[in-house]
Formats: sequence, structure tokens, C-alpha cells
Amino acid sequence: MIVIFGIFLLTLLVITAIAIVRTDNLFVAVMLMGIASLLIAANFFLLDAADVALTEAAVGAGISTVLFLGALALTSERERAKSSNRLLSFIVVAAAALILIYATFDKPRFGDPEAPVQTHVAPWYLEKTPEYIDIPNVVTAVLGSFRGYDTLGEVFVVFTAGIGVLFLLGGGKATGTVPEEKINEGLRHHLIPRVVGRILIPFILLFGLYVQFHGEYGPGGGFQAGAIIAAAIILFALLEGEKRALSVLPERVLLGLMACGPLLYGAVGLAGILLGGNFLDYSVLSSDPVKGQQLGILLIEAGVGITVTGVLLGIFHAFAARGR
Amino acid sequence: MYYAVTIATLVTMALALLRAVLGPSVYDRVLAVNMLGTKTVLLLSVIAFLYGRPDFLDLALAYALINFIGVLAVLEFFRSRALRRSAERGARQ
Amino acid sequence: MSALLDTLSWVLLTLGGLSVLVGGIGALRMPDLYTRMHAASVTDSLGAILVLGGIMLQAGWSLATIKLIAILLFLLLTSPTSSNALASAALLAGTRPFAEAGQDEEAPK
Amino acid sequence: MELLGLYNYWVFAVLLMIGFYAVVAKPNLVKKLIGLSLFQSAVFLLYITMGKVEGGTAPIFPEAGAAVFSNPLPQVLILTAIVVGISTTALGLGIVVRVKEEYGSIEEHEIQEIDER
Repeated sequence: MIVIFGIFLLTLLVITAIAIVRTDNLFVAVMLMGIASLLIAANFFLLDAADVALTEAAVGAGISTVLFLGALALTSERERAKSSNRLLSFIVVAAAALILIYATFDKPRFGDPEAPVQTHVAPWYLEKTPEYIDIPNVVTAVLGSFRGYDTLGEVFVVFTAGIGVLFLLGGGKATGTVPEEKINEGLRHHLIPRVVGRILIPFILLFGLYVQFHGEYGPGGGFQAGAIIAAAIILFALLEGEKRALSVLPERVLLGLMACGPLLYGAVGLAGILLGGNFLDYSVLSSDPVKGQQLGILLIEAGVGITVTGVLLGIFHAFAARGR
Repeated sequence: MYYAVTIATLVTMALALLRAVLGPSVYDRVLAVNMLGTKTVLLLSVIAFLYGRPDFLDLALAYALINFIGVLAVLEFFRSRALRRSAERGARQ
Repeated sequence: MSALLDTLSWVLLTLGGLSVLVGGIGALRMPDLYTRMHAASVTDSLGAILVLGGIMLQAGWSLATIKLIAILLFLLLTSPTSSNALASAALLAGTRPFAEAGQDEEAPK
Repeated sequence: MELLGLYNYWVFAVLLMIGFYAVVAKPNLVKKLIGLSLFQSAVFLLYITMGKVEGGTAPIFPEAGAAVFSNPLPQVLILTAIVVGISTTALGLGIVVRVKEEYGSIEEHEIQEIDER
């Protein structure tokens, strides 16, 4: 039965995707992207990926919409020209799709426990996590410890992307003709959203911290928590205006956060070397190797959370400052 | 019985998606996104129980909290667009 | 006692499913933005109360119930607020409820 | 049932190519980025689909019972990829905003015309 639900959701997803490509109104396309994100998150959940669904929820529902709308406000809302070479592109794309579909017939059956993917390292992770790390969430264990190098790399990619956006858009040169105090008002005159939003912000922050520190026991971790906390502060910025949000968390602090996260992560790795282990080997951090692993994961998840919060907020402010 | 609720929610999601695709105005589409968001919260809560893993309610909680931001972003987008348009009109005169 | 609770929760879930469905049909079939919004937002809140209430009765006293109560509270706060914000944005942008504009009761295109 | 089991992969192929079509055929730069996001989502879907094990549950040990778990590895890769995806998309949007400021347009051929002048 659940398979049928999944198929239904995926069909809706394809319809949404076609509608996204067909519309010439970019605002509508962004709204439909929000719907696509909801559908795909529900699908991830059906496919047993609770952690991934939570990430998609934290990123896709709020931040992605906010960023795209910020970019639309600075560019234009409509596509002016029709597609070029429509027929040719369509033929190429359709042919490629057919080849891909043909290739799927060689794929192992959906959910096959004997598929090559399932028999390689995954059973080892599932078996050894209780012994080496002793936390219930295997995803966090693999993310933080077994594949810590990967995650370090990803954190640096996020950091670099943030720096890149700041380079491109930093310095906030004034492009608009709107008086600054008007832009800075935010939604202050919309009484009902403002009151409700102000009630919600602390709860979102609290939930973000819960996701951050509960990541070892349930779905969650630094990536999700960073996105949720950034979303809470973006909500504040939308309600009270850019300026007040920046006075709460000034740009210097954001830059500091962006840099601190990867530094913390790297420092934990180096601490492993100094204490006589390997880089990113947390077992030596404490006298009990299992406790050391848990401490290491806690610290690097904090580093990830700090980086993601800093980068996403930095990007948001860079776009918002450009509009002034 | 969980299945019945899930099916009702899924059908409603399809209807809301149809509204989002048909439009006609941009507000209809925002309405559809909002509606789909609430339906997703319900769907995720029901499925968490269907799977017998109620600890995954965190996901529904995340959506219940974060969907709101999207709508406010749209509101702010409309507001700043109106401001920009009136300023452009003022500059032209 | 538990049979009673079970029956009650099934009734709530069925009613919830129905009201969710009615909201969906309303959002699709109603003639203009404000009536569609009415259909969507009212049944959003009602459906959430009924469905989550039904699940709560199934879950009994546990952490899950507390989370469900939190979800319900946040939904009851945000969903009407979003509708209100959207309606006010539409009204400010000049979309009029169509009955007021002196048109016929026939649905306009 | 055998064919239904491949449905997820077909959706992956179709979704991938819909996104690719937007990247190739649409002249608008923001639309290209939206297409790229769709493309990304399709890849995420492929990975998560491959990690699913029949009758399994999410790889988070419950307090009791449940012995079959889905594959945690694809989930780890995709979890990080989603956040990386949004930050790189933001970088792309940043470039588009700068292009708009310099050229006054975000349509591909208009930018080319200005360049050739």
C-alpha cells in the first residue's frame, strides 16, 4: 500500500516539474518549486530516509523560497524570450530519457536486500555502530565519524559558496530608488503576522537546538539544525526589517560564525593527531574510546551547525542588502 | 483507518496541486502552496504512525514551524515590489 | 474503555479525512480567490484538529502526544495567519471579491 | 509488481531530463538555475531509492524490535548534498544578480548581443 502512496506522490512530482518548466512566470515557478520540495520530502520519508526528509524540510520549505524570491526581486519576474531550439532540445532530452529508462531495466529490483548497494559497507556500518559509537542514529554516526572526511569536505564547500556569494554581492551598493527607511520597515505594519511570528521565533530556535543536540538519537544533526536556526533569524528579518536583524546579529558576527564552524571541525581533527591518533579519529579524545567518539561527533556537529547557520544567514543578508 | 486518512490527504494534495498549476492569479498559487504545506504535515504525522515510528514526528513539527516563513517571504516580496513600482512611477514624473 | 477510545478516534479520523477532502474540492471548485481561500483555510484548521486529535487518542499518553499537541498548536497559529496575510496582500494588490463588484452570481472566467 | 518496482527509477529519469530541458532550452538564467535544482532533486531521489530495503525502516535504532534497516550511506551523502546544493544555487543566483546589474538583462541571447557589440 505504501508503495502505491509513493507512486502517487512521484506522479504529482512529475506533474509539478512539467508545470515548472512550462510556466513563463518565474514567481510561479518558484512557488511550484516549493510544492516540489514538499512532495519530494514526503517521498524521502516514505523511502525510510527520515534524516534526509528533515533536511529537505528545513531547507526547501523556507530558505530556498526566500533566496529565489530575493533574487527575483533583484532581476525580473518574467521570462521575456521563448525557448530557443525547442524541437531539437526536446528530441535530445527525450532520447536521453528513453536511454535512461532502458538502463533501469538492468537495475536490481526496488528494495532488494541483495542488491550490490546493500551488501558493500552498509551492513558493516549498521553492525559496528553500536559497538564503536553506541548511538542509535546510524546516519549521524556515519556522517560524523566513519565518513568524517566527506563531511569536512562538504562543510568547506558550503563555506566556500558562502564566501563566493559575499564576494559577488558584498558591499551592498544601492540599486533601488526606494527610500531606505521604507525598505527597512519589513512587515512591521502587518500586525497579525508580526505578533504570531514573534511568538513563533523562540520556538523555532528551540526546535533548532533540539534538532542539533538530539541528532544522535533521532533524525537531526548540524545540517538540519543550521538551516532551521537560520530560518528563524530570517523570519525575524522579514518581520522587523533587515536593519534590526543586523543589529541583533551584525555582519562581523556572521563572518565569525562562518569561519568558526570549519575551524572547530578542523581543530577536532587536529586534536585527534595531537593526542596520538589519526586525523578525525575521535577515539583518543577521551579515555573511553566510545565516549571519545560521542564527544567528537557532538563537537563536529556543532561545527557543522555553526557553519550552515552563518553561511545561510550571510547569503540571505547579501541578497537583501543588494535590494536597498 | 490510517490508510483512509492518508488517501484523503493525498487526493487533497492532488487537488491543491491542480489549483497551483491552473492558477489563475499568483495568490491562488500561494494559497495552494500553503494548503499543500498543511496537508504535508498531516500526511507525515499519519505516516509516522502507520510506520509505527512516532519518534519521526519531528519532521511534521519542522514543517508546521517552517512553512510559515515561505508565506511571509512572499508577502515581503509583494510589499517590496509595490514599493519599487511606486518609486519608479515617482521617478518618472 | 479502550474500545470506546478506539471508536472515538476512528470517528475523528474519518471526519478529519472527509473535511480535508471537502477543503480540497472547495479550493478547486470555488469561483474566486476569496471563496477558495475560505474553503481551504477553514478546513485546514478543522481537518488538522480532527486528524491530529484522532491520532492522539491512538497514541495515548507518551512523548508522541506532546509532539502532536505542539504540531496542532503551531498549525492553529500559522495556518490562519498565512491565510490572513495572503488575503490582505491580495486585497492591497487590488483583487476584489467578485460578488461585491456588482457582477452576476455566475462564475466569471 | 515487477514493473512498479522500477517506477521510482523512471521518475528519476523523467525528472532529470525535465530539469535538463530547462537548463538547455530556456534562455532565462534564473529558469536555468531552477532547472538545475530539479536536476539535483532527481539525483537525490535516485540515491535514496537505491538505499531502500524492503520491509526495512529508517536506520535509527528504535528502543525495541525492528531488525531490518535501510542503507544509511546514501542518506548521509544526500543529506550533505542538499545543504551544499542550496549554497551553490545561492552562488549561482549571486552571479545572475551581478549579470543583471552589468548587462541589464538575464536573457541569454540579449547578453550575447551586448557582448558582441
